[in-house]
Amino acid sequence: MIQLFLRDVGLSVRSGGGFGLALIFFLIVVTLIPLALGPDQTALAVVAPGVLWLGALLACLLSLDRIFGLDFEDGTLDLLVTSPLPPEAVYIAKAAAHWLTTGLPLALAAPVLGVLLNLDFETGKILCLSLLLGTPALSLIGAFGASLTLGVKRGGLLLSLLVLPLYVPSLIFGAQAVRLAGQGLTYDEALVLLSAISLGAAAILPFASGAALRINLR
Amino acid sequence: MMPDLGKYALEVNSSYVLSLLALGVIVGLYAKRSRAVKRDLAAMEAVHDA
Amino acid sequence: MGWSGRALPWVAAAAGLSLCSGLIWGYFFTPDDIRQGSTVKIIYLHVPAALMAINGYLLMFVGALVWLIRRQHVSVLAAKAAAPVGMVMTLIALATGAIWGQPMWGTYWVWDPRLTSFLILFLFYLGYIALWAAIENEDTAADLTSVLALVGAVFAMLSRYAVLFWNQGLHQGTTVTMADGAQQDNISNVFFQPLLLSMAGFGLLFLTLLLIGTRTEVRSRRLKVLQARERME
Amino acid sequence: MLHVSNLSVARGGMTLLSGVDFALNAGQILVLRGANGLGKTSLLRCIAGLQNPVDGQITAPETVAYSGHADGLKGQMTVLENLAFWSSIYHGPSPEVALDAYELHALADRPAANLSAGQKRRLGLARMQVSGCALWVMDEPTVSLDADNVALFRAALDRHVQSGGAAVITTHIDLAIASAKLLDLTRFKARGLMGSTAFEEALE
Repeated sequence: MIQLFLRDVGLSVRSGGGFGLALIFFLIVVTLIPLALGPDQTALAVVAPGVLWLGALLACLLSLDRIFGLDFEDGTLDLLVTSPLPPEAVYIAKAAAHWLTTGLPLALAAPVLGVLLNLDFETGKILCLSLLLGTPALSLIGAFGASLTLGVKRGGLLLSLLVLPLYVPSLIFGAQAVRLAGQGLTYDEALVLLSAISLGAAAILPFASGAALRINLR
Repeated sequence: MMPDLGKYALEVNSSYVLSLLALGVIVGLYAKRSRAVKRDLAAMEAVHDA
Repeated sequence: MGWSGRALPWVAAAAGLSLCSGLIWGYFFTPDDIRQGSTVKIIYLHVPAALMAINGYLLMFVGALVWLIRRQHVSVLAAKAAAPVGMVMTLIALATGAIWGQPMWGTYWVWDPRLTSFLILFLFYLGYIALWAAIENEDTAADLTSVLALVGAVFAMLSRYAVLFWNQGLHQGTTVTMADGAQQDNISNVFFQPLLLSMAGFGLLFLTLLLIGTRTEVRSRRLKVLQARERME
Repeated sequence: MLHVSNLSVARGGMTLLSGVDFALNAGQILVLRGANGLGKTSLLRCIAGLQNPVDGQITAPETVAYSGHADGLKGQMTVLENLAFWSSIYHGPSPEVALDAYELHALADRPAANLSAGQKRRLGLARMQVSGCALWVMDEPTVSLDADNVALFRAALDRHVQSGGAAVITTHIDLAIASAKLLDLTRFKARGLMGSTAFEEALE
């Protein structure tokens, strides 16, 4: 399982692996927002938490179909499922690799990009923290969606349709925490609930996804 | 016969029209597909039994 | 297939009767509310549709669960047949809610928790139906959509609470309490009786469509088997 | 080692083979023959546990080494890295043995993307060696291999069965393996029998 995780991380960092694309997308979204909303600094600071969370979420969505798609196409997934590794472990390794190569860089980049949207440093820290706690759920849910749409040709759009409604709770709690922090209110409850979703997803989704993988390869 | 709906007549009537339309469409679609499948299956079974 | 075929005309007749009488009663023969004026008549559509929207998803959840555990084809086909009906119910609830909101709140749409949850529920229905349509192999589609329905139900509940947390809302509390006797305090009998009738109407209509849809799905699966057999020979 | 009894195999809801019976002991090779579309691949996927049979029983070791139409190689990784990855997944023997068996030493540090079709296939077959599994389940293993490389494969297969292993292979060309048992699947072809009887019951 650790080997699979390391291999996936390695593959995504190598050329053609798509590492960094999510970050570049995130940067572009954050650049476009002021162009659409106007350069007013106070207005930008108001929408910054939501925009940054939404940008990170969409950036995360971009690379989801690669989680299982590439391995499905070249037959690796068949071999992984027949190996001693259970499909649940395959799912966990792949979701973890996706988080390390997408969620973590996004969380670390968000406060820096927040400067562009006039987000103050203290709130930026909470943004980073909320993304660190929330992006695991995004990777886990996304990998689950990817395991459902494995056999579907050009399933990218369908994958978004399935995954985005599942992202709603994480988005609400994550963006809410940053918004509350920006207003100087307590945000602990939102962060706790955000982590609860990540933990809950890590507890339930491996089984759902393992089942989906078995069904898809049948 | 029509009840006096006061100043909200448009709201109430459009709600009823839209809802009944939506229900009509879904009932129509279900009935149409049911008939089509029933007919195709009957044709297929007739060929098979013969 | 046997009993459902015999029951279908009766259920359909009961559905038509109770729906028509409930709505006619509600539309023509109920007084206006003091505060809401005639817009109160929208509840005879809004509340039953909202109820069936949620029950529809619940039904899909149960159907999916029975299929995954007991491998009963009929249950997953019932879930498949229920989805479009549930989606239309959600749409009706949303549309009537928005129309009612315009005079009451001064705007068609507010990001109120209850409205938002219904919008999210609508997205869940869409996803379920889209997944059914996208997968060619019927048994694979049945399995995967069932897994989605189970996980979706958990996340739909989560969204409900998340949305409450996010905005405390404008929507009035649930008008109809189901507990016996309690309804007198909440809503007077003048409104309650036709509402009950139209709720029964919506429920029976849902059941009718569910029976028709499930029978169609069963027939369509049988048709596919026969077609495949023909290709083999 | 492998025992298959009264097995029915379906693909896409249609039963292709029924009543398949055979047994395989350690040290044996079984070659399955049959026309295209007969259900050879589906049968192998059932044995490998990738697919559920419609009916019947399979007794097989807990993990088997499976090789399908695709080799499951990562183009960005070198030959050695590919083998090392699978070796670690299976907790199998080191890649050295496999490199020897298929004369891949010269290619060890080359990215798999730069290999020819035959070389990729050899790498795919070498993966079976690092799995350390006793039972090999192989679907058309010799596709895109030339005569010399088929000889390498035959030698590797011989060594595998002599050390107590076994293999099930499908092929539509003659592999000329003297020790192999041959089984023609044509006689198990399902006639007019379909899966999903559940709908007929539901219609009653």
